[in-house]
Amino acid sequence: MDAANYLYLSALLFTIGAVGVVVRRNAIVVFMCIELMLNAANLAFVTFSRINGDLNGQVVAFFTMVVAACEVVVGLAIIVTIYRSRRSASVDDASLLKR
Amino acid sequence: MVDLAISVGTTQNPEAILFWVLAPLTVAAALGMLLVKKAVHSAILMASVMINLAIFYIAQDALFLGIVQIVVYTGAVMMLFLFILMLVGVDSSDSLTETITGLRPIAIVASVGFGGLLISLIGRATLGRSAVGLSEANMNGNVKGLASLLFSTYVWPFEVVSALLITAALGAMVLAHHQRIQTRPTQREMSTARFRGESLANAAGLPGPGVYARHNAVDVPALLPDGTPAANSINATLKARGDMLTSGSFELGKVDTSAEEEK
Amino acid sequence: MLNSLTLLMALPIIGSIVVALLPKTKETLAKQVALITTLIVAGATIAMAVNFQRDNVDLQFVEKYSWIPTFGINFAVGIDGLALVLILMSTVLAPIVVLAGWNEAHGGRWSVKVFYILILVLETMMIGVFAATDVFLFYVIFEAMLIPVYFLIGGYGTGQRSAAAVKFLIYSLFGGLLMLASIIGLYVMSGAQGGHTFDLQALSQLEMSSTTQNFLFLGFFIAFAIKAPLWPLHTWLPDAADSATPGTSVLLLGVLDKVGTFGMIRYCLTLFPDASKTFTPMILVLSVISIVYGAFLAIGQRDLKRLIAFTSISHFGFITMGIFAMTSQGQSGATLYMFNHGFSTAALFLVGGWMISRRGSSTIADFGGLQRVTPVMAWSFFLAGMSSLALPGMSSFVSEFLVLVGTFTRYPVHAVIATFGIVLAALYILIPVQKALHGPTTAGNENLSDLNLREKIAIAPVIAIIIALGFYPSPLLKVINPASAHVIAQMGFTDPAPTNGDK
Amino acid sequence: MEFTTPVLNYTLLSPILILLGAALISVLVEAFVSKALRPITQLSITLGALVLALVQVWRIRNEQSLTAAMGSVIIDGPAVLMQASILIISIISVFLIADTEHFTALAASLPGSDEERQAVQSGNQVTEVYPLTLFAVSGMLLFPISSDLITLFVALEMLSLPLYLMAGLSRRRRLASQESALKYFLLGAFSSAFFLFGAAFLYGYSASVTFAGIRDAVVGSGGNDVFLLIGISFLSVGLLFKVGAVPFHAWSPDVYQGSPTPVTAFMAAATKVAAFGAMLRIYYTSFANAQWSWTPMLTVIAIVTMVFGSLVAIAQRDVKRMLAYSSIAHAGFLLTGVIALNKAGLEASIFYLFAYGIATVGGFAIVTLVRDAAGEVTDLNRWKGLGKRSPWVATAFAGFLLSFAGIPLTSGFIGKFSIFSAAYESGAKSVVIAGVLSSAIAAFFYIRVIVLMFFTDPVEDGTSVEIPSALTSLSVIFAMIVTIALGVFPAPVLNLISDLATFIR
Amino acid sequence: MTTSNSLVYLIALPLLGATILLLAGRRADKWGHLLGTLMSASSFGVGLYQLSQMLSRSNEARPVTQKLFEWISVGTFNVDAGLLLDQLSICFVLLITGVGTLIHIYSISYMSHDHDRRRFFAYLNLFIAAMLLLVLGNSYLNLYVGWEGVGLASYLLIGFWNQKPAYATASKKAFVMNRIGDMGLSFAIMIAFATIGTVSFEGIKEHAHHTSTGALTAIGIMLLVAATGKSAQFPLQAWLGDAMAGPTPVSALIHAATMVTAGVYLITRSNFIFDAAPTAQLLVVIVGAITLLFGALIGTAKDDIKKALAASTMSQIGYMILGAGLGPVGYAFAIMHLLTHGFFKAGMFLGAGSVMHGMNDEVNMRKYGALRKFMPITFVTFGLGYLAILGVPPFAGFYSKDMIIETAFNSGGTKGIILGVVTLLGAGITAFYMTRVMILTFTGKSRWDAEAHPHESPILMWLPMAILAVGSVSSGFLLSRGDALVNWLAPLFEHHGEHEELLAPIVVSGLALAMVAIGVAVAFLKYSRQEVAAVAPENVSVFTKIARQDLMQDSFNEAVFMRPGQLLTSALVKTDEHVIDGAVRGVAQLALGSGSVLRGVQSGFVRSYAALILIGAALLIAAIWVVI
Repeated sequence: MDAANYLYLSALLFTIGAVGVVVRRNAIVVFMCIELMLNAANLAFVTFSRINGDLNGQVVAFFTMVVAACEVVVGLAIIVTIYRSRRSASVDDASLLKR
Repeated sequence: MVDLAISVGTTQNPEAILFWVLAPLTVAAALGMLLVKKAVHSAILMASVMINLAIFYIAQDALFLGIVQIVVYTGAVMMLFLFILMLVGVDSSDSLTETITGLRPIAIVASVGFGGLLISLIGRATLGRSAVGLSEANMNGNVKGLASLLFSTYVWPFEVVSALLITAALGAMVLAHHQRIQTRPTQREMSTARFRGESLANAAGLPGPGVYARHNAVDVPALLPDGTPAANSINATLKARGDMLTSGSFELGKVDTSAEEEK
Repeated sequence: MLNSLTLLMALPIIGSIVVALLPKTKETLAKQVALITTLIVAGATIAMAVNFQRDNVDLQFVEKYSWIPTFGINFAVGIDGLALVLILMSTVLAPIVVLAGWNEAHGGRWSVKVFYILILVLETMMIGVFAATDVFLFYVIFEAMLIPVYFLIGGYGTGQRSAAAVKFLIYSLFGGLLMLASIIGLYVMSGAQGGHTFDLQALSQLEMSSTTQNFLFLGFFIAFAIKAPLWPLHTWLPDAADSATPGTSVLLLGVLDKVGTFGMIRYCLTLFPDASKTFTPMILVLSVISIVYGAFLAIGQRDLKRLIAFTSISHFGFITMGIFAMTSQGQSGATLYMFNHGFSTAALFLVGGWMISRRGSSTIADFGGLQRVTPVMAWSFFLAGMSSLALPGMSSFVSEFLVLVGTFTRYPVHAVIATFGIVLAALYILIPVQKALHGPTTAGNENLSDLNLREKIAIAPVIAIIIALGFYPSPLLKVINPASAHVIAQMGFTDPAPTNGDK
Repeated sequence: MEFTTPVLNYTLLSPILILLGAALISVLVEAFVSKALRPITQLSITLGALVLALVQVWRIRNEQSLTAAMGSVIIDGPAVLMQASILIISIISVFLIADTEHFTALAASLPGSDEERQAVQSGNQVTEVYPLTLFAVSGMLLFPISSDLITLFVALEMLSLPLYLMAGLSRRRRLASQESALKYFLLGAFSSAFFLFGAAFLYGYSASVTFAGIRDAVVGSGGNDVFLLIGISFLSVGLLFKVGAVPFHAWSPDVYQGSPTPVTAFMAAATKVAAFGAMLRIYYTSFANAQWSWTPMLTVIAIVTMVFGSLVAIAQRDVKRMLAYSSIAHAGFLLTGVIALNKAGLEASIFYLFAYGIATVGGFAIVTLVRDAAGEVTDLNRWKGLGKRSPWVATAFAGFLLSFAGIPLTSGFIGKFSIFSAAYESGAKSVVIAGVLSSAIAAFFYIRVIVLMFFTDPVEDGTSVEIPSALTSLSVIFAMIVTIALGVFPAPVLNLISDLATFIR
Repeated sequence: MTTSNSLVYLIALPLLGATILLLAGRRADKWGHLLGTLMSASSFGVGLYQLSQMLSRSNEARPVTQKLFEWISVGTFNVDAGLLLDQLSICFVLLITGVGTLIHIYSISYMSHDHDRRRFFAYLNLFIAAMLLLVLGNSYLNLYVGWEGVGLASYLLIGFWNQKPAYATASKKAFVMNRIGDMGLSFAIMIAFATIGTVSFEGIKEHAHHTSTGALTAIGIMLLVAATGKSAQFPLQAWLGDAMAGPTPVSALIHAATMVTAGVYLITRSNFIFDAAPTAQLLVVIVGAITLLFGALIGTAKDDIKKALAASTMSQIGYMILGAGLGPVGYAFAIMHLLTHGFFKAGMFLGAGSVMHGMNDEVNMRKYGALRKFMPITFVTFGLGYLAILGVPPFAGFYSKDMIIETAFNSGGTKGIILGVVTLLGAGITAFYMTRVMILTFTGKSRWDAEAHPHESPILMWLPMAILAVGSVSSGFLLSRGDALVNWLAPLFEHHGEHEELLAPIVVSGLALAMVAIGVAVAFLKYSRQEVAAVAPENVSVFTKIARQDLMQDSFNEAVFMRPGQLLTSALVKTDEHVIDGAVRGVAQLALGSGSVLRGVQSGFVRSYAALILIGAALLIAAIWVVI
């Protein structure tokens, strides 16, 4: 079993997450896709941690989770605010500012 | 890729099996997130991806992270997502048709290119050193190892993260907290206001909604004796949200049975 | 008297501060202060010119203060004959412009005060740009000068003034930025060859590959060619001249554009002698095109101000040709030409401006028979025109002929083609003269008033200088010659000896 | 693995600690101080903390330390300079933030609702912006001194999160403001994910999360550089996003436009300093030896950024958006400083950042002053004739624009000159040429605004210039003085920078 | 060589006059004409004084120089403002100041009714000064100043009545065509400097013998170009006819006696160049020959008395040029003809002016007739001039013109025969058209308009005419007596071997007289025997039509130079506007346009922004993929 497989998986999940950000319209789903990307990064960290035989990677992953949690709070607060004023959670509706 | 190959004792084969079983599931769940219509389903799929990842973490000797992933990430963060989804409307579903011209092909090309190139690149990587494995690092136990890093080397970011947490809390409060601008009117004041108002029409209180009269929900207005709907019988909040059904269809004499059937 | 360039530069600034402190309503006082300041500066410059050692080719009145030591930048000034002549021209023109355009500032966007502040600030920069011996300082002033001119055109001009001002500014900025790239190149190279510096002398000692030299040269040259303006980078000039007030036009064409030709000598030739040689054929062709093209375009103009602008393009062609002919006659002629062109253009623009402001139109066809109505004005214009077509006896003849002779000895074909310009010059001057001054007095021109005393006082010195230098250019040539000879020698050229045919 | 007792050098960390402490006090103030007293209290605390932090930074200016926080941060000359720049910019930004006119009275209220109206009438204020600002500033201070990926990431989030929030707090056009917050947040999180992914690969490549470790790996690497390159690229995506480089720039025009103008000023100026500070450090120390790999990439990005920013700015009709594109163009110019990879480049970048930051705050401060009955007027067409109505304001704005355009005798010129010469020195001539050409394009739109203000007749549509509050005028005047002073006598500042600007590793 | 300090007064006096008159403005109206005349006369006085001084010295010591100041000095290009008065220049000085003074006097009366008489005298003085500078300058560059100076004066005087658009145009035309010639002079100077290294007469003369023929030929040809411009020679002759727009005294002074002869002066002065450049010399001869016939032919068809005289001038200068082109022998004869022509042609012009004066400024000879009775003095003076120009012995023209015809025949070979025939033919045609002028003007029946009241002119006008008439009668004899002029000028020119005589002088004279007789006879038959129409008849031969149009010279210039020039100008104006400025504006538009297009990237959708980031990242990855 090749540890690189985890890296492939991580890259794949990251890509899927990135695509999700681009294709999904619901702000919350978009945000979840971003979380997916963060998770993919975490998987990479953990895998590298194992390859390198060094726990720093896991520490980073841990920090990532904490930071992601904070981000989620802020992000969801913003999404809710927007939803309350617009009655819509679609990111496409938020396109007043352009050009 | 030889460099990256890890032969870590007995776990080799079981881990491979685990990986090949769970990895497709994970990818499938992740892809599912993109493809399902309902946000809630996406959330569930996301949670399943996270749990799978947690298993991978544990399989990769990151026990603590695996647990945290389940407890904090899946348990807390994803729940927060679900809460918000509920708040926003649980049954809202996305149309998956693309409305921005040209975005979808671009997205597909970009992502396939991105993913494909990335994966092929990883395939071409060499490290010039062999993989180590965590057995030595985890000698004193994974948690202990992490703790000693966290509280010595990374004590500064660890401290600073607290600021982040405060920021998050503060931010949520700024955006969500309705400060009381004016003192809440007492019952007495409200009562006085009712009788000192412009007319006495509402002195006896507002009419209740037309629940059970023609319909079984609070978003239908009551009917006045002359058969016209009483607009003020609907809760102001519903009105403000625009959730009120158009009352015209409930007037007497113009009973619209189709509304009934629809429900 | 005071022999400090720094003080000379400070004087107009002080004047501008005084003007700025005046109350807005005291317009006449502002004008008077400006006039007196410019007169003092002119006097001080003349005093310096008297103290100037003519035979000394080194820089004189040198001053040097550290400015930005990190980059090796100094506030360094000093003048040679070339710079002296141009500073002299600028400072003498300034009071004339102030006096001639006494009422120019009215009808501007802003108050009269602002106009004179801008003029005075500009005068400081005009002195500084010629006096700078630090490339960086030169560049700073070169660019900063654009701002007051920009506001002078855009704020006090006529017609499409803001569009013209923008065009002028963008063009110049574009050139300036290319020059900046070259300056950076020089700076970096100086760093590699014994310490960062912007000292002109030191930079001229740099060793560089011919490719580098060519590119850096182009950066400078294009900037100067826009300024000068050389075909085909000239199209901003007619618009700017068309829109600017006459006084501004005088400063713009008479002084500012000289920075371009001055720069070609001072910077292009000094810093990049080899590249200059490489590009000489191309530049000479452009110059000849400018001469002929400018003349034809001038002939084809219906608007007086545009016409004058195009004549200047033709004249700048002569100057550039003289510079790159690489003969002492060409060099000296070109330098003298710069001086003379300042005055002849000043005369044309000032008188033309008076004509236009009286008639309320700048279309040549609107004038007619002015000679009968306003003889003094007509004569002034006529003399200015004669100066522009380089009639012998006028100062510009001397310079134009020197340029032609100097060019002929090395580049006969160019000189011959350029000489055709003198026929065209006759046309572009005589056509407006005929239309505007001669012929029957046409409707609308019967009641124009002739020049008043102030205007006569303003134009008299200009014409006097034009004629006096036509007959006796020696004082200037004696100042210019050593500087020109120095440049030619530095370039490694000697004047072609008489061929004596082939016998 | 033995546990080592952590030792923190509190003196060196004091600027950040002061700010964090003040932020905490601020939060408490929110809870315990009466509404009426809150604004002034918060303002004093914020300004006091910032000034104190600045003093502290000044006092440690000659310190150098790799171990101030167990190796998580590096204190050296550039760090001090960046921190000082950020603090100065923050102080004058706070002057703008203090003008309550720009922030919503109650963020939680629906736009256009009664609640909002009542909140406005009652003079309610979202004084939370002060602690948020303080948090953001402390994040910014931390960002350029971080010396491992973890701290870098934490700092990145720490400076971003408050900004996401603040972007949504505008008083007028609240929907747009909230939209900008959403966009900023989503894209910011998106780019952080890239950042993190890149960090993972750097970690994989070097088996270390510290900059020094990465550098060692770069110097003596055994395998090929795939992971390094992936790491650099993705990390760069995150950083380039923050500085607003093309194609990661798209958020900035929208966010600049939608955010409350003081916030725009703050984030345009201070974030740029912080982000470039971090970028310079990581490229100059960790990646320096892999120069061959990233220089072409950054070169292309820099060129595209400058040209794109300048070109698109020409077509803008809104002053804030125009400034946003101009800031994109400037990001391109600043990238040349990174590409230069020499001491001159570092010095130039620091100078440029400071000069640009100050001028930016000044510029946006002017934007806050031009208003009609409905708030700020950012439509350029309505700026016509501003020079006639309020000559001083227009002149100041013109001054800032000229500085942006890099006209001599303004700080922008010295900045441009020094940064281009540094890049030229390192052989990046193509960037210099592109920079020069796009400066020419850029000049076009700066000048267009000047034309609008001075050479176009005013339209009578109620647009007027507010009498600036004392604090706003203070920040404008300060910015103006700095802009001119750095243009005319930059020597002291340049000397200071050149004395201090050396990265230790 | 002698130096003198007084040469400058020759020029300074009239220049001072011009300056005072111009600067004083209307204040000088009362006495302006007197001052002008005085200045001219004083200059003449100085000239006489110089002559007397010169006569008192030996041949070698006669030339006088004066260095005024260093004019232009750059590198090896050193030109002093210096004057040179030698045997050649003194002839001109006296002619210019002498005839000039007479014409000043004439003008006092002729212009007395003009509002701007003062200005007229200022211009005349300016002209005298410039012309004197032309002949006194000691280098080509000094000459050039005078050369263009007379051009300016001529411009001002032709356009003196420039309120008439046609006159203004005429003056402009004269100036521009002169400038074309001046260009030739510029070229000559440049070539001289480039090849010889100096532009002074003395210097070039010194070096001429060791300078290549090619260079000298080039200089010579360019000098010829200059001469054709100033002297209205083919192909730059077209301006002279129009120049008659100026007041008649101007035509007499500038366009008959002095300025137009500057070309002859130039060629004669440059004898050292032409002597060494046979090709250039040949061209001179050819130009002279062509113009001689050209002018004569035009003269036959002109009804305007001044234009007829102008055509005659052109033709006569053709003789001079031809003479000057015939090398060392011809120079003196050219000068002699120049001097005699100065007298008789000036006299005839003044006569024409007098006629116009009496005829309400009518210039059309067909509206004259029988004026002999009304203007006897004019008739006599004019008649004497007529006889002189015909070359009837012993009038002045006989001596000078016969010499040229003789020299032409003697120049050898086929060339000699051709030239001789041409000059003879010219003499015949001259006789024809001058007779025509005499007949139409003074004899026959009157064909005046009703309001004309012909009368004799006042004394101030007829006195100069009378003096000039005396000159017309006697000058030829005086100058050729004992080869006076030839010997006087001889020191200046290289010695030449005696030519073989093709025809004896007496034969030549006989032939010439015969031709004249034929010409007179034909004219007499055509105009005296038949009624002359008051309006020019239309049914005339093609030749007449063409001749009336100056042999199509204007049409030619218009078609070949003016129209294409105008087209070129307007094309260039359009090019400038659309192509060059268009390119500039195009660049601006391009920037603006691409800005607007790129702006589209900013669609407002956060997802497309994310896509942009994704694309960016993908590109980075792709780049890595390429690199690794």
